[in-house]
Amino acid sequence: GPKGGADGAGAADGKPGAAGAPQKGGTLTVLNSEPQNDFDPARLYTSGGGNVPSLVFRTLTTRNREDGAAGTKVVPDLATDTGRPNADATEWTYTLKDGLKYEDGSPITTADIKYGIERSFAAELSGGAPYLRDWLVGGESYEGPYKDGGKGLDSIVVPDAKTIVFKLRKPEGEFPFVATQTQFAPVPKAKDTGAKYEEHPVSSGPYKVVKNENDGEHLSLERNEHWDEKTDEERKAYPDRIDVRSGLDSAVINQRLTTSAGPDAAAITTDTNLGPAELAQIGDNKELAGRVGTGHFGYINYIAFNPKVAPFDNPKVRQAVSHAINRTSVVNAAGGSALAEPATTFLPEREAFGFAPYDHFPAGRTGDPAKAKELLKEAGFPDGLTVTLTHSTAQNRQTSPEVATAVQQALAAAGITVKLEGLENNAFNERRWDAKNTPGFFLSRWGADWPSGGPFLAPIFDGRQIVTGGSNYNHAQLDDPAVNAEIDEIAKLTDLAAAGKRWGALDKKIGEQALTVPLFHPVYKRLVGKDVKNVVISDWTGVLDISQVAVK
Amino acid sequence: MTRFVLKRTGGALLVLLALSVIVYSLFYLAPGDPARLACGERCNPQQIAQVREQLGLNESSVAQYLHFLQGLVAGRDHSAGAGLVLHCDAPCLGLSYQTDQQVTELILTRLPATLSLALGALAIWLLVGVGTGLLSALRRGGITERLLTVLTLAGTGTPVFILGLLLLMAVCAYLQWLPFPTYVPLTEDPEQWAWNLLLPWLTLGLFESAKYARLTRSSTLETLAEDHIRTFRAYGVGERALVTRHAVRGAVAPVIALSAVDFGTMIGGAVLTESLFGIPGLGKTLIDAVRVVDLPVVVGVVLAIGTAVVVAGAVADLLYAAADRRVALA
Amino acid sequence: MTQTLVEVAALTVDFPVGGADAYVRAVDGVSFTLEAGRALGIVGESGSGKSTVAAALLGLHRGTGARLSGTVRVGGTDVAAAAPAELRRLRGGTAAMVFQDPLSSLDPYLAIGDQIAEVHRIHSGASRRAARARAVEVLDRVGIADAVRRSRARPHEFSGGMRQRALIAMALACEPRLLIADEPTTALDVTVQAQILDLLHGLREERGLGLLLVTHDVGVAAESVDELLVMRDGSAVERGPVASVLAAPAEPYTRALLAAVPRLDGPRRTPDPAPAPASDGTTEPVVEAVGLRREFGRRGRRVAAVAGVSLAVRAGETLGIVGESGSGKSTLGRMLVGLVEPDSGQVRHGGVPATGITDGVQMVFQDPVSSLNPRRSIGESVADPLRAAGERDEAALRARVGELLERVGLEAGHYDRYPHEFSGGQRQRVGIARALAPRPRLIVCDEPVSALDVTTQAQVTALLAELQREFGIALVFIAHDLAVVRQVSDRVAVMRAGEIVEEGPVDEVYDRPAHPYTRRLLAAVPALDPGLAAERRTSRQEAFATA
Amino acid sequence: MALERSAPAPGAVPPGAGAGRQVWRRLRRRPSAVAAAAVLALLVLLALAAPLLAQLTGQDPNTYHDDLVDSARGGVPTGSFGGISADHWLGVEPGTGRDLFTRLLYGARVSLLVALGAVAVQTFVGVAVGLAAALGGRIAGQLIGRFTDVMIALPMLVIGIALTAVVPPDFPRPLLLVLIIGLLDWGGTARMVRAQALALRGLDFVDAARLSGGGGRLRIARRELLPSLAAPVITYAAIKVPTAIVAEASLSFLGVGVKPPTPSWGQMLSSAQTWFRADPAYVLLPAGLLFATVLAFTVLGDAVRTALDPREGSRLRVGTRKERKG
Ligand SMILES: Nc1ncnc2c1ncn2[C@@H]1O[C@H](COP(=O)(O)OP(=O)(O)OP(=O)(O)O)[C@@H](O)[C@H]1O
Ligand SMILES: Nc1ncnc2c1ncn2[C@@H]1O[C@H](COP(=O)(O)OP(=O)(O)OP(=O)(O)O)[C@@H](O)[C@H]1O
Ligand SMILES: [Mg+2]
Ligand SMILES: [Mg+2]
Repeated sequence: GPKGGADGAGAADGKPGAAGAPQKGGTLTVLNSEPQNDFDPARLYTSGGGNVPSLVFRTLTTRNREDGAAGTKVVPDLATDTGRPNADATEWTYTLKDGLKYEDGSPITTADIKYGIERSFAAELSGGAPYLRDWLVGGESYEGPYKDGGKGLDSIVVPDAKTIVFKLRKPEGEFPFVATQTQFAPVPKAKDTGAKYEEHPVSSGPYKVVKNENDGEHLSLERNEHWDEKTDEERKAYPDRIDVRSGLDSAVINQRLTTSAGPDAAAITTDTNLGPAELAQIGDNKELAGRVGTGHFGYINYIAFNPKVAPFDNPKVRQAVSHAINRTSVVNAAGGSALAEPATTFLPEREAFGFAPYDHFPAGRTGDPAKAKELLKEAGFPDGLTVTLTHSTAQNRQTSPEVATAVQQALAAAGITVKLEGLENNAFNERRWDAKNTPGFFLSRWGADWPSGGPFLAPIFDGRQIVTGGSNYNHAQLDDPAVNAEIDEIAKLTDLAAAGKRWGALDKKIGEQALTVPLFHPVYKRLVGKDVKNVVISDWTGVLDISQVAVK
Repeated sequence: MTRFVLKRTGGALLVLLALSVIVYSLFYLAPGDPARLACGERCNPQQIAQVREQLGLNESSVAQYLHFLQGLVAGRDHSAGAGLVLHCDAPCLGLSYQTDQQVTELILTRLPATLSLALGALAIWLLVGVGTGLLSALRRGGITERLLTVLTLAGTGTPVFILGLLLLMAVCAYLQWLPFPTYVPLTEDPEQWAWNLLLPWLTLGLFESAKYARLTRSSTLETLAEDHIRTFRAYGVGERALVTRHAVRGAVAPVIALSAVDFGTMIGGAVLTESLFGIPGLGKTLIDAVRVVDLPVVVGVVLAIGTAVVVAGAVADLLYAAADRRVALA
Repeated sequence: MTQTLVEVAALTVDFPVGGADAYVRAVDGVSFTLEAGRALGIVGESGSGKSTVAAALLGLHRGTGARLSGTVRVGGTDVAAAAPAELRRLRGGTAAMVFQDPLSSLDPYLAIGDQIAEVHRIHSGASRRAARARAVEVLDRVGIADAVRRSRARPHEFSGGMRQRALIAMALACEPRLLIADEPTTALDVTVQAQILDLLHGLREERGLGLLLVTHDVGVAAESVDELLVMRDGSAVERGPVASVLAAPAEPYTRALLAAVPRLDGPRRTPDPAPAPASDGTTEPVVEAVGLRREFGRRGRRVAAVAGVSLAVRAGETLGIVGESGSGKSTLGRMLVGLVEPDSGQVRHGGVPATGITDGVQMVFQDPVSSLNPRRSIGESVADPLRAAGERDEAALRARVGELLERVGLEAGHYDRYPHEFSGGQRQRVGIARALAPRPRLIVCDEPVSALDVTTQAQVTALLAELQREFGIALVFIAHDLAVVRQVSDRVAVMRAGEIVEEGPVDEVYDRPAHPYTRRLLAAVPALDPGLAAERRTSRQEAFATA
Repeated sequence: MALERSAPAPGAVPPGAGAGRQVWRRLRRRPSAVAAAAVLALLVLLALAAPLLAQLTGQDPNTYHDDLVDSARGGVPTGSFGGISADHWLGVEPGTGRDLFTRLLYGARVSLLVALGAVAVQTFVGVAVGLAAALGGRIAGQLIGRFTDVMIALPMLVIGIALTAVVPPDFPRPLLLVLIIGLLDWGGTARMVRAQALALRGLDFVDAARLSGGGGRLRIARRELLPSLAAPVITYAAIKVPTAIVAEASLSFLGVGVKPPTPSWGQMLSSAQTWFRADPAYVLLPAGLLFATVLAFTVLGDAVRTALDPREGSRLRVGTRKERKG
C-alpha cells in the first residue's frame, strides 16, 4: 500500500533530516548533476512545476506540498481555487488571488498568464508538455505570439485582469493538474526577451534569480521582497539564499551530502538519488539512515511487446514470458528492494493513480518456468524459442543492460533463449517510438505527468494516440474501441476519486491481454545534509520539495 | 619564425576544415533526431516539424554545412522570438540546438576551466613523471627504481575515475584536509582556484605521469649510452649530474611531443575528471552535446579541440627546435 | 726532482662480446711509468689497444663488464681500488682526457662554453661566472677565434676540428697534472695541429704537466713526446726515448711502422699510365661542380660554408682537397654526393645535372662513430648497398661482404659484430667497405684515413688506388694530412673559408705553392725527426713572437 | 689481426639468425623479465582455459544468484569479503550474485584481446605515420602532421556514437573495438616516433644508408631508424594497454562494446567504481588484475627494450650501481 514519505529512524518525529522546528534564514546549497539549462517557463517540461523553478514561478494551481500520498493533490496557487469547470468540463475558469506581485512590484494579471501560455507555442521556445496544444481549441495550429500578428490564442479568454477562461476541444476533468505546469506561470509581455528570457526570468515566487552562470550551472537565488507569504500557502521559503551548483557527478554529490562538511551540511539535491552501492554503504549507520528520505513517483518499468512481430503475435508466448519473469533478479538489477518495488500491474501502487491490484500471469517471486514452458508448448514451441530483446545502453538501471540480462537469465530457465540488442540511448528511443519499426520485445518505461491514471494509460493504450512520424508510445499499437471509449468517458469526470476507480479497472482489463510485462516501480532514496530540516517528499514527483526545507 | 607561424596557421585551417566536415558527416550517421531531442520527449509531429524548421534542419546537408561556413566567415542571424533577431558575429559557430546559446560564447565560457585543468595536469605530469623517470634512471637496478616503477604504474593502471574517486574519498571525505572541490574561476579568486583544482590536477597528472616516467627513463638510459656521456664521466661529473644535466636532454624530444598530444586531447578529453570534480569544462559539454546530437556544440567543441591540438603541436615543435638546435623548423 | 705520475704494471683488459663467456683480449700485460712533466707517446696500429690503456688510467672500464688485471696508479691513486669520490677527483682533476671521436664526445644539447665551465667548476669550485670566463679563456687558448661568441654555440655548429679543440680546451680548463690525449689532433688540420702540439708542449714546460699521447701518427709523437711505447695486438712491442726509437728501431714491427709513414718528401703516387677508358678526353667528368654555394645558420648569423666552388673530377682520377678545419671541405663533399642541396650552383654527374642522391656515388664519412648504426651489425650495414642492388642470396651476400671486409683489413667473421665492439680505425674501415660495396663511379672520402694508423692508412690508400684503377672510380679525397693527400692525389685543391684558393697538379702545388696560405700549411706539417721538430717549433714561436 | 686470438670463431652464430637469438638469450637471463612473461602467459592461459576452469568451479559467469545478495541493501553480497565461499572463490557480483571468479576469467579474454589488438594497431599505425612524417619530405611531412592533428582532435566518443548506427549488429564486437581504439588513438605514438626519427635523421649513418639504399625511404626507415625507435615505442606501447582497457569500457557504455552479459575488465571496473566502500573486493579484483597486467607488460617491455640494444652488456651498464659502490 502507499507509504509515507519518510522511513528515517534518526529524527524524533520520524521525518528524515535534522530535528527541531524549522526557522527562517541561512543559505541552502543545492548539489545537482543536471544544470538548469532551461529556465524559461515555456520550455520547462516539469511535473507539477519542477523544483528550483517552482521557487521562481507560481502557476494557477500547484501540487500540495505534503509528504507522501497527501502530496498527490492539486491545490490553488495563483488562483483562488483549482478551477471551475463548466458542465462537461470543456471550459475552465480561474480567478487570481489579491495582492500578487512580480519581483519588481508590478501586479500579476491574467493577461500575463495568457501570454505565458501563448509563448510556449513558439517553436523558438519548444520543450514543454504537449497537453495545451492537444487540448485548447485551436492549439494544434497556433504558432505562438511571435508569429500571430498580435491576435493571440482565442481559446484563452481574459475578461478582466483577474479572470481567465480556457476553452477545450473535449472534456478534460484533469485540467487542474495541467494548470500546475510552468507554462501557466505569468510572463509580463514587456519583459519578454524570447530565447534570452531564461537568463533572467521575472519571478512571481518567493525567490528571484540574482545570478545565472554557465547556462544554469550555477544559480544564486535570493528572496523576492514582493512575494507575500499570505498569498502562498504552499511555499515555506525558510532559507534566505539558495545556491544551486550543478554539473556534479552523482557519486560526488552523495559523498558530499554524507560528509556534510562546511556548507554541505545545509545542502540537498533535487535530482540525485542514492544508488545501490551507497545504500549498502549507509547500511547500519543510524545517523546517515536518519537523513535519507524516500519518494515515489508515478513510474513503471516494463517489457513491451509489439504483437505485430512474430512470435509475440501469439498471446500464449506473451503470457509465457509473463510467467517466466523473475522479478527478484529484475529488482536486484534495478538496485534492490529498497530502490524498486516489483510490479504486476501497470499502474503504480498509489491511490491517486487508481491502483487496482491484479496478477493475471502469476510468476511468484522468482518466476514460474514450468508454467511458461507449458504455455510455450501450447503455443507451438515445445522446444523453446529464440527471441531478441532490445534495450538501451544508457546507465539508468531501467532500460539498461543490467535489467536486460536479468530478463535474459530468467527466460533461459523457461527455454527461451534471449539475444540482447543493446542500442545507444537515442537509437533505442527512435526505435521504440517508431510505430513502423517498433521491435517485438523490448524494455520500456513510462512516467505520468501528474498523479492520475489518465496520463499513465492514455498515451500507452489509446488507439488514437498511435502516431507515425512522431513519438509513438502505444508500442503495442492497441486500438480497441472499447478502451478508447472508456478513456474518453473517464476524462469527462471531474470527481477524481471516481475517475481513479475506473482507471484501475481499465488497467486490470487491459492487463489480461498481456501486452506488457510490468517489472517494477522505482523508489527514490534522497539524502540530505545534516543541518537540513523539514524534509518533505511527496508522491507526486518523489523529489525532495525544495520549497519546504529549512537550514536553521 | 613568421614563415613558421604562417605555415602553421594554414595547416590549422586545413585541420579545422577537415574536422568540421568529418563531424558534419558523422552527424548524419549518428542516431537521434536533433529536432525531436530539442523539442522534448512528447512533442507531436507538427511541433517537431516546426522545431526542425526553426533549427534549419530542413535544408540539405550540404546547404547546412555551407551555412555553417558562412556563419564562420560572415556571422549569422537567428530569430529568438519576441521580435528579437540575434546576431551572431563571425566567427559564428551557430546556436546550440538544445539551449540556444551561442556556441562561440559557450566555448569561451567553458575554455578557462578546461585550460585550468589541463595546464595544471601538464605541470604535474611533467614534474612527477619526468622527475620519477629521471630518478629511476639514476637509481636503475636499485630498489628505489622498482618502487617508483610500481608506484607510477599504479597511477596508470588505475582508471582515472577510480583514482579520482579514491582521492576524493581520502582527502575530502575521510581526512577532510580539503573541502570538496568546486570550480572557482581564476579571475575570481586565484587562491581558491588553485585549491579547488588541486585534486583534479593530481588525478589527471598522476594518471598520466607513469607514461612520462617510463618514457623519460628509457630515453635517458638511451642517452646515457652515448659517447658524450663518457666524456663527462671521464671528467668526474657525478652520476646525478650526468643524468639531470646531460642525459635528460635526450628525453626531451619524446616528452615534448607526447605532452603536446596529451595536452591537446585533454582539452576535449578529460571528461571523466571534469564530471567527477564538477569542472564546467569542454569535455563535459562535448559529451552532453553528443548525447543529444547538439551538432553546433559538437562541431564547435571539436574545432576548439582541433585548435588546441594544432597550437600545442606548434608549440611543441618550437620548444623542441629550441631544445635541440639540430632540428630545423619544418 | 721527479715523481712518478703514472704507474702501470702488467695491465690486461678483456672485453665481453656477445655470448656468455666470450671475451676479447684488448690489452695484454702492458707495463710503463710516466714521471710528472714528462710525455709518453703510445703508438700502434688501429685496434692495438691504445685507447683501452688510456681509458684504464681513468678507471673508465669500471662497471662496464670488462675484466681488468694488473695495477694502475695515477697520481698515487690506485685506480682499481679508489672510492667513487676519489675516482671523481682523479678524473679531470688529476688527469684529464681528450677523446678520440671529436664529433660525438660533446653534449649536442649544451653550449660548448657551458660544458667546459661545468667541468671546470666541479674541480675548482669556481663561481658560475668565473667558470664561464675560464671556458672562454681556454677556448681562446686552443685557437678558437672569437671565443666569447663561439662559446655560446652548440657542438653541431662547430666543425670537426673546432670540436676537437673544444675538447682539448675542456681538458685544459681543469688544470690537471696529467693529460691523456687519445688521438687529439687526428681531426685537425696541420696548422691547428701544430698550434695544439705547441700548446701542449708549452703547458708541459710551464706547469710540469704530464702527457700521455695516444696517436697513430708517428710524426705527431715525434714532435711531442720524450718516450715512445709501440703497441701491437695489445702488447708493448718496444719502448724507449723517442729519438732512439725513431732513429734506430729495435723491432722489425717498429721499422715497418716507420716505413709506412707518409712523408712530404716521400714517393708520390705514380700517375696512371692511362686514365682508364676515358683517354680520348671528350668524355664528361664523372662529377662536376659549378659555382656551388651553401650557407648555414639563421638570418643574421649566416655563414657561407662553401662560397662558390667549381671543380671537376674525371674517371680514374683523384682530387685531393685540403684545407683547415671549418673551411667547408665536408660540406663540399656532401654536396657532391647529393646529401646536401646547394643553395646555388649545380652538381653534374656524367654531364647530367643531379638533384638529390644519385646512383653510383658513395661517401666515406668523417666520423666513424656516427656513420655506423649502433643497432645493426656491421655486416648488415655493408650489405645494404648490395641488397639495394638486388642481391637476395644470403650466402652470396655474406661471401661478398666478407670479401669486402677482408679487403679493408678486417675479417669476414666480423659480419655479426656491432660497431661498439670496434676501435675507431676499424669502424672507419667498415665505412670504406660499405662505400666500396656497390662499385660506385665516384667516392667522396671525407677524411677516410685520419682515424687510421699509418700501416692501415697505407693499406687503405693503396686499396683505394687499386680499386680506382680497377674500376676507373673517381675519388675526391678530403684530408687535412698534406702528406697523405700528396701520396694519393693527382690534383689537389686547397680550400680556405669556403673557397678554393689554389688548385693544380700535386707536384706543382706542393713544390711551388702559389698562395701564401698553401705555404703556411706546408710549413706546419710535423717532421719525423724530433730534433727537426724542436727546431721548427722554435722557429714557429719566433715567427709568432715577431708577428 | 688483433682479434684473431679471442674473437668468437666465425660461424659460432648461425648466419642471419644472430640478432634474434641474442635478444632471446639476453631476455632469458633477466629474472624479472622471465617473471613478467610468466605472469602474462598465466593470464593468457587462464583466459583461454576459462570454460575449463568454470567447469572446475561448477560456476558460470552469467548465472544469477539472487539468494547471495542482500536486496534490501542495494544488492550487496551477503557474507564477508564480497561473498567469498567454497563455491564462489572470489565472491559474487553485487546486485546479481554472478560468480566473480568466472567473470574475471571470461573478462580477461575480451580485455586482453581488445587491449593487445588495439595497442598493436595503434603502434603499427603510429610508427608508420610517424616515420612517414619524418622521412617523407617537407610537404608530405606537413600533410601527415596535419592529418595526425585531425585524428588527435577527433574525440573517440563522437566516432563511437556514429558507429553505433552504422556497424551491422552482427559485426564481431571485439574486432570493432580493436579497430576503433586502434585506429583513433595512435596520435601519441606517431608524434613521438616523428620527433625521434627527426633527431636520428641527422646522423651520418642515416646519410650513409641513403647513399647505399638506392633512395628507398622504406628501407631506411625499417633498417636504420626502427631499431633505435624500438625502445621508446615498446615502452610506450606497454603503457597504452590500460588506457585501451578503459577505453573499451567507455565504448561499451555507448553500445559499441562487447554485448552483455559477456564480461570485460573495463566494464567490471566502471560498474564497480561506486562500490569500493560497500564491497571493496568487487573493485580490487579487476583493478588488481589490470595492474598486474600493466606491470608485467612494462617489465617485459623494459627487458625487451634493453635486450634489443646490442650495446647492452657493455655500455649500458657503464656507471651503474657497481660503479657507485666502487
Ligand atoms: N667495448 C668493447 N667490446 C668489445 N671489444 C672492444 C671494446 N672496446 C674495444 N674493443 C676491442 O679491443 C681492441 C682494442 O681497441 P682500442 O679501442 O683500444 O684500439 P686502438 O688502439 O685505440 O685503435 P684505434 O687507433 O683504431 O683507435 C680492438 O680489437 C677492439 O675491437
Ligand atoms: N648543419 C650545419 N649547421 C650550421 N653550420 C654548419 C653546418 N654544417 C657545417 N656548418 C658550418 O660550415 C662551416 C664548414 O663546415 P665543414 O664541416 O664543411 O668544414 P670542414 O672543412 O669539413 O672542417 P673539418 O676539417 O673540421 O671537418 C663551419 O663553419 C661549420 O660550422
Ligand atoms: Mg683508439
Ligand atoms: Mg669535415
